[in-house]
Amino acid sequence: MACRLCEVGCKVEHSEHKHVIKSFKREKPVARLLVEESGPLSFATQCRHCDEPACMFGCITGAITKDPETGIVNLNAEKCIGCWTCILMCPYGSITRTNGARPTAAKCDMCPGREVPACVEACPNRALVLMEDEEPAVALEDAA
Amino acid sequence: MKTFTYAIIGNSVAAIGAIEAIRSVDRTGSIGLFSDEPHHVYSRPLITHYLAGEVSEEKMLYRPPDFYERYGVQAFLGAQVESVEFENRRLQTAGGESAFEKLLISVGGRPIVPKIAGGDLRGVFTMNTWDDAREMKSYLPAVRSAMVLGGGLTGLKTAEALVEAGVRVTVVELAERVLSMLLDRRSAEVVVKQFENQGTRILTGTTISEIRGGECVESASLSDGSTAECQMVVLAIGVTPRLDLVQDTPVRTNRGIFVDRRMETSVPGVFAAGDVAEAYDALLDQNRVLPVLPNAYAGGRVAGLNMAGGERTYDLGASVNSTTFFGYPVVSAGSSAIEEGAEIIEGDDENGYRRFIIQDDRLTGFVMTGEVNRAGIVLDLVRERIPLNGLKDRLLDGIGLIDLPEEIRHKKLRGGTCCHEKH
Amino acid sequence: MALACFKLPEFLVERDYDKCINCRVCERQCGWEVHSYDEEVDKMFADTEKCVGCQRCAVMCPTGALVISPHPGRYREHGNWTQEHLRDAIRQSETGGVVLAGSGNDKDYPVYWDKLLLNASQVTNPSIDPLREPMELRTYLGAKPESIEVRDGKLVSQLPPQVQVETPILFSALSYGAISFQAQEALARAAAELGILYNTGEGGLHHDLYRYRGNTIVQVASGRFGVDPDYLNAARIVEIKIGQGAKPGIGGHLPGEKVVGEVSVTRMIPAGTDAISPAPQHDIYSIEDLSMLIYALKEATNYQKPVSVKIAAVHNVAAIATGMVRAGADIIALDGFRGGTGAAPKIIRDNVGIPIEFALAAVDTRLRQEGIRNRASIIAGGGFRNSADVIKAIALGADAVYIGTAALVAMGCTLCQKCYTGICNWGITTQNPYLAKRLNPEIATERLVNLVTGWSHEIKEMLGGLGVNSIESLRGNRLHLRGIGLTHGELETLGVRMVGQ
Amino acid sequence: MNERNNGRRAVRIDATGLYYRDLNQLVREAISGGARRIELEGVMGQRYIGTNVYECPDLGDVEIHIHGVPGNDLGAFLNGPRIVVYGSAQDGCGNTMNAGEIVVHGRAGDIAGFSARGGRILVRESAGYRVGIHMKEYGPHKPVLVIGGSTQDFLGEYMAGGVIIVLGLGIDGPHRAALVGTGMHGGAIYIRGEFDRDRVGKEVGIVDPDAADMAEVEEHVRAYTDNFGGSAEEIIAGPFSKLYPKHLRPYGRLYAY
Repeated sequence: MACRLCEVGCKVEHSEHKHVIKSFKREKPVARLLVEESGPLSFATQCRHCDEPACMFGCITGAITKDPETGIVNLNAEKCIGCWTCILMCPYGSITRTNGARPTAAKCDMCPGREVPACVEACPNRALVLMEDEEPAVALEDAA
Repeated sequence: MKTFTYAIIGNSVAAIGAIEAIRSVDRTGSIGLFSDEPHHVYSRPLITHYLAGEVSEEKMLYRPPDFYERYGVQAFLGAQVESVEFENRRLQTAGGESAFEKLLISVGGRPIVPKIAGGDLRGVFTMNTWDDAREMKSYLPAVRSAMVLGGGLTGLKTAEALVEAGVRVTVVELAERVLSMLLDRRSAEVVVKQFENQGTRILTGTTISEIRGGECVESASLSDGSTAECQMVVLAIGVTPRLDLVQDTPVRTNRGIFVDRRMETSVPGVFAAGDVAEAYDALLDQNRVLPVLPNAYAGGRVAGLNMAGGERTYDLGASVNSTTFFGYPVVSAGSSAIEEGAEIIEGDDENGYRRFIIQDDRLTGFVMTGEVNRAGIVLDLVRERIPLNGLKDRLLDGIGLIDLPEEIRHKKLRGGTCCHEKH
Repeated sequence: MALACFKLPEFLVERDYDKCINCRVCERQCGWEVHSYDEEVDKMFADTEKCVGCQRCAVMCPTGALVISPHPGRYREHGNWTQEHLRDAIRQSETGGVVLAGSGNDKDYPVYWDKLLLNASQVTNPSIDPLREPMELRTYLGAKPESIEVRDGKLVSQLPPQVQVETPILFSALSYGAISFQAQEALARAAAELGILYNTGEGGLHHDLYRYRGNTIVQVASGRFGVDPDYLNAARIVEIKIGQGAKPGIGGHLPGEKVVGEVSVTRMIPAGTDAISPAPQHDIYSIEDLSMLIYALKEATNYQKPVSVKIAAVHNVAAIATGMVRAGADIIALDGFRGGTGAAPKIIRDNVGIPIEFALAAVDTRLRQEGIRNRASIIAGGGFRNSADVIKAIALGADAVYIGTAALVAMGCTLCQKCYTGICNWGITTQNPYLAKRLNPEIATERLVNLVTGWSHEIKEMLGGLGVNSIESLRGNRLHLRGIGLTHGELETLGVRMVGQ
Repeated sequence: MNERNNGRRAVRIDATGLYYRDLNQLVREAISGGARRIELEGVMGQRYIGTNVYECPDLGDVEIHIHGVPGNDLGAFLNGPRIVVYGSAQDGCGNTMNAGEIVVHGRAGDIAGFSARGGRILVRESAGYRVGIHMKEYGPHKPVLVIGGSTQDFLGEYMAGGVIIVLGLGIDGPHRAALVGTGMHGGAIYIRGEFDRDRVGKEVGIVDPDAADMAEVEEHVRAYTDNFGGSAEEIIAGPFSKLYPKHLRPYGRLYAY
């Protein structure tokens, strides 16, 4: 429904302070998912944790890896040098750039350490649901 | 004599792509990897960043130090393969002979070194390997200014690295613009501007005619007659596939090693991928040598899957490039520099320059600078040959999944395979 | 520009800027466009005048930075001229129109449910623990015969059609058009899950809801929207709507703006036209005419379905009801003056009709007196707020109750009373797809099921306390009720004794 | 009782003294049994004829011929059959009908065609009060009501769609119905002959029909003369007036928001 609370939840989760007010006021956190809107249609898009992740194929530093156990495609910001090849490779437009002096690529990491990703938890309308063992780790409904 | 189920010559991205692919299917078949370089697999594009001092030694590694062990690879590093007997399925290194069932040649390319007077002086470098970068780095204390020959990607990234290392740099490019394979005139100007902002001169339409100095480089003369003082010359006019191993063998070559859609050479069981291969370009619908990292990985992966008994075809090959110059992003894809008979949509604002090339209502290539977020959605339009219909007007504003035709959008929202290889 | 009358905002929007993170969720969630972001000063602002107090923004704000409260600004206090009187008079002096309102009568009339108290067993008869022993809430709606014949343990008489519901709580008429498809779908799904019924109202039946036919009451009202043989036969019960508690005696106009897309398809009228339900049904000018329509509907449904007739609770409701029963109604639905609406002239909503408590008692009494109580079930509606209201209604003589507003509240309604505008920030009374999609039918279904389940549990507890194990045993048993603070006249009409007697 | 008529199975039912439910049940059974032409003899006041046959197959093919006087709500909720009455119809003829045709060789009572959603009603003579109230249309469903004579007051009130044609045949002087088309917000009423323009609702506009309008009128007038005789040309010669709704939303400005 395009409230974008998922983005807020994601930003906070991926901030230093992990506090909704402090994170926003002290940092410029970036959401790893994006709500797209066009008239009444809206949906959130984020990394599909593809079986064959083009971003990983394209990553020049080896910063992007796919965990064979969980299927999660991870991006190691420490290794990333910000060449944006992954952004060009991702057909879903699901990789973004962090703010700051040395921006790096950022993407959905399925919120390690959380039972339910922050975006799913933040969604007030169950438009975002976590689906286990399905091909896309996080599937989205139009909630139309 | 050891017999490997899979032998791989070369130790870069294509090789890793193959290894990871093989191991996703075959956990036991033996893999032997032969590389003339002594290093653990490292990221070749990072060598300029290494030179600039941005990237540490350990971050140069493309895969973790335990990679070979974890993937069950017997790695022969610093072991140059001297020859291959394709009929007998043998390969020779200085250390001995090995046999193989399937072979991948992913030896990459080597820099083209032009014949220039003074080209053998100390201070003349090429930029292709980690060792090249190391040598250059150790030479840097003697360098105040440098001249880079070649305004291609390697030349410019090297120039950028040298600037960041505190060196005054002049780039010399024979063509009328830099990055002429990737960019059009205006986007090339955008790039040049980034260099000029750093005080770097870029000279086009000229070349180095002579390098002067005693033992070491002291100056260089250009074909326009001018001379400039410099302590270093970097030759970066391009790379050419390393074909030594297949010269006069049954392996068919053209500009590179010719491979079919399965990445297999004319010799069954022998595959090639990466910068050495002349593989299929899905956008141009023809084979060509495309030394781009994502293609190397994808090609290596397809080769690996097929080596391990799979049936995959390579459809991801395309001219795609994303890089930054002094932090300013520049991406290009497809026929971005080709524009005959095409419709061009251009925009230039605070978000950067964008250019879209359209033929028969299909996007065939584009360039974006500055704001490049979601460029992958645009690339997918090119790859999937999606009819633009009303999308044309939206290109400059930035396309989201929501703008795509419903059927394609739904597929994307549900799907998650990402890669366009045909299953 | 002429001097505008002084229009006080109704609500105050207070933003704690220490907490506001400019995420703009409030801006996106407000269909009234109260909130806006000013880029120049990097701040959110609020246009208090537009606020209807629906609380959507306050609920959605991730930092709790918003408080919406009644506006502290007052016209000069006046015992006779309340704030509301002033506000309405000012609105009308600007527009010359009829003041509309949504939801039910919000005036301070006595609520008689709150003046009725239930009994409980002590010593002389045991109470029943519903957790241990079966407790029957199942109810059958429809006419019951004078007598039945049982032979060899088998019922041999042919019963009029009966509709079984698992608990005597039904969702009252809420038409698609007045509410969003999502909201109606949730009602239908919840009804199916609960084994009860929902009511289409006079809005036709959307094709996607035909699958809930086993839980559907369809309405035939003066506009006859969406009424065709398929519609009639998709129902368990066909209800003729004569009147509605919130607007007795008048019809309804679904404004053309709401007759869009699927609403127009479902009502079977062109998009953009007003859907006008005339005040009377022009084929019903008498009890005889009503009978004609009742039997026309029975004919059209081959006597398979009970026909209900719904009227607003009005002064001589008992006499009307006996006529309805004699005209062949299998179910009498009574809607009290506190019943909700999507849109009604406020003056009518607040001043016409009588409380359901009296209407119900009067009708039940009269039907008993005339010996025809068995010939129709009674469904009472109009402002039921909790399970105590429900159980008291059943003790007063209802077979089941209709809940509307309570169901809407379960789905998120905060009673801002702006249903008639078509803007509903909670996605309930709107056809704007952007707003309607806020209501996820899956969530709304769960909440409706929870509400009715919770009430049903409470009813079982209260029944157990009364020492009865079936809702059947309570129906019309006014001895279980006592009145408090009521006059003799009120007690007499309600047919209950005073507390302590 | 069964016979073949024009190659279709015909059934004759004597309705004399039958309770309406029993009569309607017989009709239903006959149609379900394959009858396509039902002749009802001795009909006297039985209601809802044609109402309960909704689920019989191929209703579009069915004809019910009524000899006598059918009762109220003839063809209420009718959904396909053709009903021909050799006599007059009472109140509620074609109430909320959906599809089919009712042909009345006589008069019709009050509220003929009330809330009709489709189909056609042809009345040879006049009809009563509140005729065609709240007729509506949607998509291909467009009800048509043709009255040969005139009607009483409230003709076409709240009309939301469809066509009413009042031919004024055999009446003495102008049409006398008052409050014609009050609240009308869709459809069209065609009146042949004189009437007092002050007696139509204020939401109604009056114009001369154009060629397309007259083509529509002609189609139904021909149906009328095909059934009842007379000269279509003479009738079409008019003069006709067309009553139309001035607004789709007659009460759009009634409220203070």
